[in-house]
Amino acid sequence: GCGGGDEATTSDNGDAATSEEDSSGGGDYTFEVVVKSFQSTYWQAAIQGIEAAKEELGVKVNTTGPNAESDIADQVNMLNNAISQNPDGIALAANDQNAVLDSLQDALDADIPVVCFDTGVPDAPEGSVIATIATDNEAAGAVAAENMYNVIKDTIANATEPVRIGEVNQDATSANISGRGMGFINKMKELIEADGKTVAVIGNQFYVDQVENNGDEGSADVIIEVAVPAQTTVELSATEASNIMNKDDTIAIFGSNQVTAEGVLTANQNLNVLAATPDEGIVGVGFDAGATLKAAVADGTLIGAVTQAPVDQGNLAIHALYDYCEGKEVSDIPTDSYWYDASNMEEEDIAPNLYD
Amino acid sequence: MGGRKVESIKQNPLVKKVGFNRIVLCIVLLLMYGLFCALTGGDFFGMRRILSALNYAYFLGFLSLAVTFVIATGGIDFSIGPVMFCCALMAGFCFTMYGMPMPAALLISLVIGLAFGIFNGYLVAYWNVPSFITSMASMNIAKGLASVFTKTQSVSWPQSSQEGGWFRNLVTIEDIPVGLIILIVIAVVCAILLNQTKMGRYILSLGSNKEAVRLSGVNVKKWEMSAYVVCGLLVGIAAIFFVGAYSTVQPGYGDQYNNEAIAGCVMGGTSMAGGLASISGTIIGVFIISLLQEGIMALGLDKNLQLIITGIIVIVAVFADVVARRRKN
Amino acid sequence: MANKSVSKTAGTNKSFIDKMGGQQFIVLIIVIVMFIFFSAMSPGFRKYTTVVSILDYSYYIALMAIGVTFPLLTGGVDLSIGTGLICYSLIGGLLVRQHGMPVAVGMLVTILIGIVFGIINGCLVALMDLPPFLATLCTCMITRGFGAFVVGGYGIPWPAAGQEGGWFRSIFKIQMGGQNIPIGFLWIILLVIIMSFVLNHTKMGRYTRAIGSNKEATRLSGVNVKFYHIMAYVICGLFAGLAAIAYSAIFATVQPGSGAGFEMDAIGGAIVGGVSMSGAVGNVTGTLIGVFVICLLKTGLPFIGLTANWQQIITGFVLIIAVLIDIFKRKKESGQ
Amino acid sequence: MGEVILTMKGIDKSFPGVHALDHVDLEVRKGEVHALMGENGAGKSTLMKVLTGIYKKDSGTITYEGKEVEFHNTREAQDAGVVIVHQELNMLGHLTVAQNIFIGREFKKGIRIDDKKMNEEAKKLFDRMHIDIDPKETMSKLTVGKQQMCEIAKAISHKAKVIIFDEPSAALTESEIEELFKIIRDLRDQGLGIVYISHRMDEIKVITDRVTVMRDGAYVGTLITKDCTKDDIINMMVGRVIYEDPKTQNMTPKGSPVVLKVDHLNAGKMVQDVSFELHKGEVLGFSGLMGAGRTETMRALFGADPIDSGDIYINGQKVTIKSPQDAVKHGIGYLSEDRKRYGIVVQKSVAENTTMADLDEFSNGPFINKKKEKEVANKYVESLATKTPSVDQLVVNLSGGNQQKVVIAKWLTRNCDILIFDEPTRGIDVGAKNEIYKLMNQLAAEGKAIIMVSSEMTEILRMSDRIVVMCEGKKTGELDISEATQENIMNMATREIS
Ligand SMILES: Nc1ncnc2c1ncn2[C@@H]1O[C@H](COP(=O)(O)OP(=O)(O)OP(=O)(O)O)[C@@H](O)[C@H]1O
Ligand SMILES: Nc1ncnc2c1ncn2[C@@H]1O[C@H](COP(=O)(O)OP(=O)(O)OP(=O)(O)O)[C@@H](O)[C@H]1O
Ligand SMILES: [Mg+2]
Ligand SMILES: [Mg+2]
Repeated sequence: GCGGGDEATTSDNGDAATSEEDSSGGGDYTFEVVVKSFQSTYWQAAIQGIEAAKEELGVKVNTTGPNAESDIADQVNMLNNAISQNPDGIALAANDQNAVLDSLQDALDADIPVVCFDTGVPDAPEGSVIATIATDNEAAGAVAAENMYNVIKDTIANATEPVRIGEVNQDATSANISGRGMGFINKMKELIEADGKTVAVIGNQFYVDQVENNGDEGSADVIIEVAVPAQTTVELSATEASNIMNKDDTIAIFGSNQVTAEGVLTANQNLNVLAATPDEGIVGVGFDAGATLKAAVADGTLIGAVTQAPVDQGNLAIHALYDYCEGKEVSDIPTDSYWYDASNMEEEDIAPNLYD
Repeated sequence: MGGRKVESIKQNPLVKKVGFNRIVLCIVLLLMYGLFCALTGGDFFGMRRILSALNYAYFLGFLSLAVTFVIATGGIDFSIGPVMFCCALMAGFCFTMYGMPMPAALLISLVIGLAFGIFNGYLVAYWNVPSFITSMASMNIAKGLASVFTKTQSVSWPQSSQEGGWFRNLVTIEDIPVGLIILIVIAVVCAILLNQTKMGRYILSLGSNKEAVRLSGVNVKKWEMSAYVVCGLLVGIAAIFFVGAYSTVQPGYGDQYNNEAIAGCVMGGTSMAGGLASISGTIIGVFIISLLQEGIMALGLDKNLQLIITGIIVIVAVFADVVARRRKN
Repeated sequence: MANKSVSKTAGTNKSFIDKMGGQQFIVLIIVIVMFIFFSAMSPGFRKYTTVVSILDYSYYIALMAIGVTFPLLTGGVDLSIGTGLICYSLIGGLLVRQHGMPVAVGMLVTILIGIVFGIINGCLVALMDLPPFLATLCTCMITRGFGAFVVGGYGIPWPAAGQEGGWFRSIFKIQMGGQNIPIGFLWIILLVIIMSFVLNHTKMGRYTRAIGSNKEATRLSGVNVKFYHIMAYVICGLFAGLAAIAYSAIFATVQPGSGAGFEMDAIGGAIVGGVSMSGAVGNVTGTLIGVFVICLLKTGLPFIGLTANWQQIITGFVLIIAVLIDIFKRKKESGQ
Repeated sequence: MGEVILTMKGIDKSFPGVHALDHVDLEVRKGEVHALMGENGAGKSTLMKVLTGIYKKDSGTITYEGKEVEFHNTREAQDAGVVIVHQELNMLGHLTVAQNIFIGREFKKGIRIDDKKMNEEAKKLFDRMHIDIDPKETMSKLTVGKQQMCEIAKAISHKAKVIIFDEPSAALTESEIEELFKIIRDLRDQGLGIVYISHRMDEIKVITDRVTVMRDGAYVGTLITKDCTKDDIINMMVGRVIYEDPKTQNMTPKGSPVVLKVDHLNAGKMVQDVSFELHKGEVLGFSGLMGAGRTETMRALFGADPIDSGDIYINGQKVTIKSPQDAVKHGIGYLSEDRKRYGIVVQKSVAENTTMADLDEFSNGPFINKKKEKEVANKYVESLATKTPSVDQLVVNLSGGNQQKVVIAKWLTRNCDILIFDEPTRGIDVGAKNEIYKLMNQLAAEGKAIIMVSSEMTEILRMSDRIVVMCEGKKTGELDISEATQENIMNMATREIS
């Protein structure tokens, strides 16, 4: 092993070349990691996991990522660059499932195993992706819906006028976000309809189109309004959240990732409508963690949020690559997502995934 | 009249023809390549890296050429990046969702680019809207239009193996950089357009003094607009090469390429004040930027460094030009 | 761009004060009409909280716009304010978050870095004679890269309200009797008054305009043109620093890599408010009114039930229309 | 004349390709008006720019008040008492008159600029100069002449010991020139040294005490004005005598057809009901004071400004002219009075400017035939004696007069039948003037019809076959050259004012 590799992220290429030769002897591997970006602290947590695995296994890891999750072309370049370093394996969190296909083919041709984490690449060339380590986003969205429904159930049941539930999604392009968004919508719809009310989903066309048996906006008891900002920026997410939270009939809102959940909180700074129950105001649910979100959950501004396991994901990705290099069998690992609120934030299996 | 002593400036004919500034840029380009080769221990050497750098150079090259025409008129266009994305998104959506044949999709990309060019050009030339405002407006319109059209979905153009994937042959066939040939050919056409034709002469002249050209009986509005139209068409082409290299475009973005495109153009000696433009300079400038981007990545350095270094190089390049001109006067 | 403005000799037979006041007036009416329209269209829009929201989101744009008015008046421009804002805020926030400095120090550093980049821009333009468009385009790239580079690419959350150091968020908004009072707006008004004074009654302002009107003539009059030219960018940098603080105070997290495009909102606001891109013409009051057009479009359109994408399209057209009204008005005037 | 206050000795200055100053000497005494004469491009402006620190000299010495000095910028020169009124107007169009005059040395009240006091001081200054300008007026709203007076007022308001006037009269009316001369005499009597640059021979005799002549960047000699004749000076300037007398009779061939008829033309408030006819082979002079609306009439006729009403006939055919394009199509060429703004494309070469109006003629399809372009440009450089290293030289690097020649070449290339020359010799030296006069006569003889707008009476009298006089946007008279005198023209030009 290369010992306490504090400087793993900047390991230089001369070393990489030598370690490559060594690698036939086993043990001393070099892996390239390409993340979506470093923008949200989520990735900081993932990298923590990677660092931990690196120390544990004594391998070398280079981590790169574009400036923003929207810089698809940059990420493709980085991935291609990673391939041309000829590492022993690549861990990839793809910003776009299609843009990386050609590169994955190249990796396959160069016999470089790829592990996808955080996000899968469903159409990847046969054999290029050896394992996918990702949250089941549909399920995670559903978790958020269930927990929210518990709180707003009575209000919906008793309502005489239609009520509104908001959802702010960062985009309509990434599989993660849309999976989560649809998971939430479908679960919420299912729960409400099970209680004999009707639901209409309105807002962003992409999400609305995917809803089966969508109700009519005019007659529905519950309206689920989906907003997508024009760009993935903090201020535009906040504007969209503000708009929904400003409506009188809104009883709950869900921000489906860190940026949009923070958008909900930003809007609330001004509106002051978030509350623990629909009677007092609007019930807010977030996703992911980060200092701002954690504080909001801890003080009850948000009734809770869903967190994924970025630390585990990073860790497992490196482990999977290592195992594969060691000739072991590897397979897909769905990682857990957890509901957390003020009461369980300190618990052992939750706390490590609540990064700042 | 008295016989004034008129000394002509002594200059090497080659230097005079190509331009000092461009020769320096070429040397910078080569030095950079050498430097990257050395720093990466030879890993940088070889076709693969060059091809990868070229991928970035194609679309950026067309964008830079496009904006060169507008800058030559003394205008500016901040909508090129978003319009490029708009072309790629709408044309791609026609292909993937509406099942249009690939040639039709490619054509649509050009047509959309052209439409934005006409829109910008008409407002600037005929209605005297400042080009900054027009481009700001069409930037918003391009983003919005593409998002509405695609329902905020990203669009992926077909892979080489898929149906319609043949269009990627425009970019590379095996390891032959077809795109480079196309880029060079179009650059030559642009250079001829700018330096050898009436259109180019009028574009450059009105960039320098529009009123004087108008009073010479020239239809300045038409020619000013034509610069934007050429720009739009080239942006449509850029869109094809973008998806040819990177497959996927996402609605709501594209502005990140504006600065690099303008930087490439200005680095090569095109003056922001209008009236002075160099196509060869633009192409070299674009190569420098894309080589830098590839090199920085190969060194495992932060992508952010590329932005910083590009910015500094442009400042140095333009400053050198300013100093050279100052010395002359 | 600057050289387009030289030698505007006789022949323009209308007073520029008329023109400027005229455009301000038109734009003010546009703001009011838009406000009435949105209010009529959407009940949500009529609420007090909506007004506060719009104000909240307008602070950073307004501050940038006030600052960028100065380079615009010299006939230049500053394209680096948007990415600069994020860069300054990231670095200031980093000191607070990672190095445990007090928030006040973080804010001070934020402003100082803004000023430093203002000086850099000013030197590039005034001392090195680079075209302002280009020089600030480069610093735009540089600040974007630099901010992300310093913080290592991670987003930086400034302390939230209620947390230690969260007091700074109440610079812009205080709560009283359950209602939010947008005191940030008072700061903006105060700054507009101060900068109006600076622009119209001090050497600084006089020379800023003079440089935009005819730089060479100003130089030949023995004015230290370089100094005042630099100062215009320094003021712009200072205001970008203030905008960075407003941004950090309003929004939860500052994301590296963002910020590109903010400058368009600010410059667009200034131009809609009557500031001329070729220099010398315009005023900060106009700028402020123009900013509200932009902000109403940005925050108002969602309220009438348009999705974000239609907003962008409409924003584009409204921008053109606002400028066209002015152009046609001027044409009519000069036709007489 | 008092003691020597300023001596420039052996001043040398080169620009790339041009040796602009070749060991030039100049000596100015207290209480004298010293004329600096020379053809266009002789280096007069350059010499003065070297003196005031705008250009850095290559060699030579400047002695001022007994000490050797070198000013690094105008500020230093101003502070030392050397002030210049530039040839090109240097004004800030967006600021007020008072703000312009005191730019760089504002009165202050705390950190506030004391605009009130500045307005008062400016008013006092104008009163002293006997001119009526409102200090609060925006500069760009003044006429060119008044702007020039403001420039002069600004120079005077410095506590100057040496004032340089670089062609101050080029933009002034006769009465304004009178005022200017009064002011200059006043300053001279106060013991200031004054350098006066002008191309107008008459003025030199009237106002100056000594004359220094330059030729081709070199010092030729210094004369006492009252001891020499006009011809002596011209001789020194160009090395030979050229002087022609006014025209006495209409040279247009009898019965030559009307090529242009303008009927009740109205355009804005500066062109009111203007009608005139222009014959083939005729030079039609347009006289009047500055601001009489002559330029506006020509711009409207040329389609540069919109026409409100009125008809234009060319060769008897009624035509619509909506843009300069239409005008050029109908064979009209327009040489504008402000060449920097409307005439030349400064960033382009001499050749490119020459063919600007007639590029179709030099193109095969969309492509430009550069060889042919250069040939023609060279032809005109020769025939107009344009001073330029080559036709590839950028026009921005030529002196004022030579720029004018390039613009003339542009219209000659186009081969228009009707040529409008608006102030064709503004700022052009005698030698070059003569060339242009010869050219105009030659063109008229070839059957071209020429309109010449000019503010110089001598020029009008010398060149025109007929004269149209305008005042305040209206045509106030039309004269045949045989009946024209300075007096009756001035009468018509001021008819409405007095
Ligand atoms: N900045 C410059 N760069 C290159 N050449 C210049 C520059 N300024 C002046 N020259 C050249 O120097 C010579 C002297 O020019 P200058 O302007 O001093 O002439 P002048 O005597 O004032 O003429 P005019 O009567 O036309 O104003 C000319 O040939 C001119 O082309
Ligand atoms: N009353 C006025 N108000 C505003 N501007 C005026 C007025 N009179 C004249 N001007 C401006 O002053 C300039 C000189 O006027 P104009 O060109 O019409 O006069 P001209 O007879 O052609 O004289 P010249 O050609 O000698 O300047 C023009 O640009 C005109 O717009
Ligand atoms: Mg001169
Ligand atoms: Mg005139």
